[in-house]
Amino acid sequence: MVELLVLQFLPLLGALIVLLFPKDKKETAAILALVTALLELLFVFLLLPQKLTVYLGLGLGVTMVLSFDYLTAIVLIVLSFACAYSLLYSLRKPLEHERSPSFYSLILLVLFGTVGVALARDLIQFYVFWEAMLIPAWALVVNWNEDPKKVRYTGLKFFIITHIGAVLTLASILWIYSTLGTTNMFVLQDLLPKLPVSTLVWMAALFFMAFIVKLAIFPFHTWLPDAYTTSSMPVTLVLVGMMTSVGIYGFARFLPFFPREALLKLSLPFLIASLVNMFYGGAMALAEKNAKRMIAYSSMSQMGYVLFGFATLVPLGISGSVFNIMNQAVTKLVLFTSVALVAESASTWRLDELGGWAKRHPFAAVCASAAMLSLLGAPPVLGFWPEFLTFSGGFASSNYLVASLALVASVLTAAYGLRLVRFVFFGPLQKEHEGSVIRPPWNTSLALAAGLLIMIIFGIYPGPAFQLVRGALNLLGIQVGG
Amino acid sequence: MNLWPFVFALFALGIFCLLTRRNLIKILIGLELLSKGATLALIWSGILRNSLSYTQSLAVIAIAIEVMVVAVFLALVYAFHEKSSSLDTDDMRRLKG
Amino acid sequence: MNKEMIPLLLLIVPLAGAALVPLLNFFASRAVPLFSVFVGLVTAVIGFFLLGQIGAQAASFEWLPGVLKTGFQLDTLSVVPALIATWIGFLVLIYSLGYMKHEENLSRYYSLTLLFIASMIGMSLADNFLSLFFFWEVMGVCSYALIGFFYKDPKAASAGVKAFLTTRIGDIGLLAAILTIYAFTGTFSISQGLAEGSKIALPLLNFIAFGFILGAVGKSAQLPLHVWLPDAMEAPTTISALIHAATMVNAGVYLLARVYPLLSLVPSWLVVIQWIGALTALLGSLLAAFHNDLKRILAYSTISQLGYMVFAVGVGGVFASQFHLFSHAIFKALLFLCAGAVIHELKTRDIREMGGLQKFMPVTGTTFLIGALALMGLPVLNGFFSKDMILEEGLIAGSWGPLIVAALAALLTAYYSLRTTAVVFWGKRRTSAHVKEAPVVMTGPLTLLALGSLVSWVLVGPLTTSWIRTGLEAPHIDWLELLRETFSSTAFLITVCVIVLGFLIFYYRRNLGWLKGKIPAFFKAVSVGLGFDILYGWLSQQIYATSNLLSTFFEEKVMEGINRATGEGSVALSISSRKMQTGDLHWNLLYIVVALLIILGLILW
Amino acid sequence: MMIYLTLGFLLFFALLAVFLRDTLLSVLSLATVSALLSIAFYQLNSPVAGAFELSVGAGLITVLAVLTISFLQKRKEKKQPGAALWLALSLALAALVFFLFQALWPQVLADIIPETSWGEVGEILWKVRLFDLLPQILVILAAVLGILALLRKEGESKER
Repeated sequence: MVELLVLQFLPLLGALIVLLFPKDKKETAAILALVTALLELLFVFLLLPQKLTVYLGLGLGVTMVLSFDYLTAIVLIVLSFACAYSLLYSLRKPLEHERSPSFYSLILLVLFGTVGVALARDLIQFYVFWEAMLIPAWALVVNWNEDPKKVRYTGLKFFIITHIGAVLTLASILWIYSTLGTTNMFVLQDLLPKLPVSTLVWMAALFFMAFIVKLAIFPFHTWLPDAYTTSSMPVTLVLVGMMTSVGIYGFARFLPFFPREALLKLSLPFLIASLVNMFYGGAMALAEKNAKRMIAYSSMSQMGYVLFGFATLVPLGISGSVFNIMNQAVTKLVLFTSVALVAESASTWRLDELGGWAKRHPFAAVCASAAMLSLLGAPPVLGFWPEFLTFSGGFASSNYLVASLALVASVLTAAYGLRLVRFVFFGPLQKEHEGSVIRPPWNTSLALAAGLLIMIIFGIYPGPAFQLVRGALNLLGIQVGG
Repeated sequence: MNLWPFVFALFALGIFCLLTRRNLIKILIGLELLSKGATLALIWSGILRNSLSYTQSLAVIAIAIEVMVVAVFLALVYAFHEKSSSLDTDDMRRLKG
Repeated sequence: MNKEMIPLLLLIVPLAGAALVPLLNFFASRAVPLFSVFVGLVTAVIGFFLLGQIGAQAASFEWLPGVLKTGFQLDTLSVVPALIATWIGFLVLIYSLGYMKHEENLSRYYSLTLLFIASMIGMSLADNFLSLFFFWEVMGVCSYALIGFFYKDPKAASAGVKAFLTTRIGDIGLLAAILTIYAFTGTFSISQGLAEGSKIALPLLNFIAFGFILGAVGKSAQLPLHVWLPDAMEAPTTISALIHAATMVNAGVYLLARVYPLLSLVPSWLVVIQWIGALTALLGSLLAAFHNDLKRILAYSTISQLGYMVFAVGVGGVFASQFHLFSHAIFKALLFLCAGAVIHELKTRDIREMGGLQKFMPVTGTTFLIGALALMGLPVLNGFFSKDMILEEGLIAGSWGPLIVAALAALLTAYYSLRTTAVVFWGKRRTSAHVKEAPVVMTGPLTLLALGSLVSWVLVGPLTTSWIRTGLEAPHIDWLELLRETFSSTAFLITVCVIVLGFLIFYYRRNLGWLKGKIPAFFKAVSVGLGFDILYGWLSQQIYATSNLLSTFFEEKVMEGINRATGEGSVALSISSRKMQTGDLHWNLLYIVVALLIILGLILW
Repeated sequence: MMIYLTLGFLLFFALLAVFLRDTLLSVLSLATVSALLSIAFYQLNSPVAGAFELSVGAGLITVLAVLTISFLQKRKEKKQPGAALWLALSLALAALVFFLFQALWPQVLADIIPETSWGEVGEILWKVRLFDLLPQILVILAAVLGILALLRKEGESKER
C-alpha cells in the first residue's frame, strides 16, 4: 500500500524539493535529483518480487488504481535508470548557465508522469499521467533547446503531434467508458471480450494511436528528428530513454488488454507500418549528414522493429519488443552520449567534419561501437536478443515475406550504423583536432561505463533480464517458450 | 391577465441597449433592464404557479446578486476610466483576438 | 575436474582472456601480449583434452530461459574447426609477438583475437542453431573490428564496413533459415532440426536451403558475395592468416557440411552448391593468377580453395570438404604468415617490388614454398590428398560440368602458386631495402605449420575413425589406404595432368605474352576483379542516392510540407476566425444573445 | 388593471433610460423603472420583493451609479447636469408619489393573487433556500473585495 504510493510520489516530492533550491545551488539540486532517481531505482528493485495493487479513493468518486507487476517493474527500472543517466550526464562542471533547479525539477516531473503511466490501472488515470508526462517534456524541449531559430516550430510540432495521438487515445478511452461504464482495467479485462469484434478493432486502433505517435511510426514521425536534434543533450537523453520506453510500455500493456480476435485484424497493417518505418527511417539515417539527426532517425527505424514484434502477436515477438524496452533505452543513451562527447570536442555534429576521433576518445569509440552493434542486433551485445526474438516472432506467425523483408531492413540498419561509427571515429583525424587522448568528465564516463556494462553483460548472458520479461508476459497471460 | 409581453419588452429593450449603446453606463442600464425583466418574470411565474412566497425569496436573492454585479461593474467602469479616461466600449479593444 | 566441463572451459578461457586483456591494459600494458599468448596456450592445451571428449555428452544450460537451451555437440565435424581455431590461433598469437610489436592499441588487438578464437570454438561446438548464429555473428563483429584495426587508414575502415555488410547479407539468410526451422519444429537444436527436416513442406524446405546457402556464401566468400575478402586484406596479416584463411571463412563450409542432411532433401540446391563452388574456385584462381598484391593473391586463392570445399559438399563429399578444410587451414595460414614476414620486412605488398628473397629469408622462403606446393596439390603434401579426394568425390557423383571447371581452376592454382613463389623469392632482387630473416617468434610458427603441411594428412586414419564413431557417414581409411587409393584413382591422373600443365604454363609464361594483346578486354576485366566491385559499388551508390532523394525530397519537402501546410492552414483558419474576435463588446454580447436564443430554441423544441 | 398602467409607465421610463443621451438622466430613469417595478410587485402581492427592489434597485444602485458618474464627470470637468437633473429628480419624485398612492390602495388583485407575508418568505429563504443564501453572502463578500481591489489597484498605479 504505502510502497506504491512512495514509488509514485517520490519523484514528485523530489521535484518539489529541487524546485525550492535557489539558482546558485544548482549542483546540489542536480545531485539531489540524481539521488531521487537512484532511490526510485533502488526501490523498484526492492519491490521486484512482489505484486501489489492499491485502490486509492480521492473523493468525489475518483479512485486511483495503482498496481505493480513485472511489466511495470521492467519499465520502472528502465525509466529510473534513464532518468538517473540523464541527470548524471547533465551533472558536469562547469554547469551550463541555463541549467537551473527548475531544469532538474522538470526532469523529475517527467519521471513522475512516466511512473504514473506505468503504475496506472485506470484508463482515465493512465491518460492523465500520459499528459502529465508530455507537458514537462515539452517544456524541456522548448526551454533547453540549442536551435533558437527552430525552437518554436519544434516545440509546437512535438506538442501538437504527440497530443493528437493522446487525444485519439482519449477518444477511445471515452468510447470504452461509454459502452462499458467503467475505466478500471481489471474490470475491463473481463468485459472487453464481450464487445463485438468490429467495434473492438476500431477501439484498439484508436487506442494505440498515442503509442504509435510516441514511437514515431511513419507518417507520425516528423516530431522526432527535430525534437531529438535541437534539444540540448540531457533533454534528448530524457526523450530517448524515457519517452520511448513509455511508448513501448503502452503497447505492451494494452496489447494483451484487447482480445486477440480484434488484434488479428490490426496485425497486418501494423506489420506493414513497421516495415515502412524500418526502411524509411533507415534510408533517412543513411542519407543524413548530421550525426545527431542520424541517430534520431535510427531511433525511428528501430521503433519499426518494436512495432513489428508487437504486430506479430506471437509470444516470442511480443517478448522481443518488451525486451526492447531495456535494449533501446540503454543502446540509444550510450550511442547519443558517446557521439556527443566527440561532437563537443569537435564542436560540430556534421559527419563530414568529423572522423578519426577514436584516437582521442578511445573510450567513446568503444562505447559507440558497442552501442552501434547493439543497434544493428549483432552479438555479443544486448541488441542481438530482442532483435532475434522479434524476427523469430515474425517467422513464428508465418508472415514469411514480411519477416524476410524485415531481415533485409536489418542490412540497412547495419549500413547506417557502420557508417556512423566509421565517419565519426575512423579515418584520419582533422589537423586542427590533433592532440592527446581526451579524458571525458567522470560523470559521463561513469554513465557510459554503466551502459556499456549492461549491454555486454546482458548481451552475453541475457538470462535474468529475459526471465523478467517472461515473467511479465506470463502475468499478462502470454506464455513465452516452454 | 398576461404580463409576459412586458417581460419580453423589458428583455428586448435591455438587449437592444446592450448591443447598440457604446457608453459603459448605458450597458449597465441594459444589464439592469435585463435583470429587472428577469425579476418580473420570476414573480409572474410565481403567481401563475401559485408559489409566490418561494419565488419572492428567489427574487430577493436575484436582486441581491444584481446589486453586487452592478457594484463590481461600476468599479470596473471606474478602473477602465482611470486607464483610458473614456467610457466608450470602442476603446476596450484589448479583447481583440 | 568434471570432464563434461572441458568444452565449456575451452570456450570460457579465451572469453575470459578477452575480457581481462583491457583490464590488464590499465595496470600493465606491457604484459598484454604475453598474457594473451598464455591464454592461447591454455586454450590449446585444453584443446588436446577435448580430443578425448569426442562423442561424449556435454553439459547444457539455459541461455535464454524457455527459448534456448544450449550445449555442446562433440562430433568430429565440430571438433576439427574448433581445434584448428585453438592451435592456429595459438601459433598466430606467438607470431604476433614479433609481428605486432611496434603497433599501438595492442590490447584491442589481443582482446579481439581472443574473443574471435572463443567465438570460433563456440560456433563449431554449438549444438543448436541459435548459439551457432550467435557466435557466427560475433566472429563477424571481430572480423569487422580487426579489419578496421588500422582505423586511421580510410581504406581499412571501409574494408571493415564492406566485410560486415556483405557477410550480413549472408547472415540474414542464415537467420531466416534458422527461424523457419524453429517456427516448424519448435526447437533450435541442430540434431532435432535435421531429423525433423523431412517433415517440412517442400517450398519452405527450399527457402531454408536457400537461407543456409546464402549464409555460407556470405561467410565463406563464395560467388557472388566474395568481394569482401580481398578488401579484408587491409587487416594485420596475422588476422588475415587466422580469420580470413584458417578459421572464419571456413565457417560457411562447416555450416553446409553440418546441414547437409537437410540440403540432401532438395537435390536441386545441391547442384547450385556445386556450381557455386566450382565457379568460385575458377574465379578465385583466375583473379589470383593476375594480381600483383601479395595478400590479395592469397585472398583470391583462399576464395578459390573455399570454392573447392563448397563444391565437395555439393557433390556429397562432406568428409572430403572437411579434410580439405583441415589441410587448407594449415597451409593457407602458413602462406599468410610467410607473406606477413615478407611484408613486415619490405613494408610493401606489391610482388613486383619483391624478388630474390630466398637468400635473405631462407626459412620464410622454404616454408612458403612448402605452403605453395601444398596449395597446388603436389603429391605427399596435405593439399594433394584432400584436393584429390574432392575431385574423386566429384567423379563419383558424376557432375561433369562443375568438375571440369574445378579442374581448370586447379590448373590455374598450380600456375599462380608457382608464379607467386617465383616472383617473391626467386630471381633477381628488386628492392634496395635492408632485408633480414624474421625473429624466432615468427619463424617458429612458420616451421611448425610447414611441418603440418607435410604430414597432417597422416591424421586421416584417426579422423575417419572418430568421424564414423560419432555417427557421420564416411568410409574408414587410414593413411596407408589413403596413399594407395589416391595414387590409383582417376582423380590422381587429373591432378597430375593439371599440375604438369600448370608447370608448363608457368615455364612458358613469357611466351604467353601475346595473349595480352589479343584479348585485352579479358585482362581488363580480370584486373578489376571481373567487375563485381564496380557492380556492387554502383548498387550501393544507387541505394545511397535513393535515400538521399527520399531525404531531400520526401522528408524535407513532402512530409515537412504536410506539417507546414497543416500549420499554415490552421493559422489561416484562425486568422479568418479571428475577425470574429473584434474585441468589440457589442459583438461579444450579440454572440451571447444568439447562443442564448439557440439554447432556448433547443430547450423549447 | 392598475398593473398594466404601472408596467406601461415602466416601459416608458425604460425607453427613456435607453435612449436619453445624458447618462445621469438615464440612470435616474432607471431608478424610476426600479421604483415602478417595486410598485408592480406590490400590486402583484409580493411586498418582500417589492421592498427589496425599491431599496436596492431604486436606491442603492442609483446612488452608486450617480456617484460614479459624478465622480468621473467631475474629473472630466464636463458641464454640470443643470436642468436635466431637476427634471430627473422631479420624475423620481413623481414616481414616489405614484408609489405611495398605489401603496394606499392595496386590494386590487386580492382575488386572484394569493397573499404572502414577510414571515413566510423569510422562512422559505432560511429553510429551503439556505443553499443559495450562504453562497450569496460569499458573493457579496467577494464583490466587496473585488471592488476594493479594483479601486486600490488604480490608486497604487497612480502613485507610481
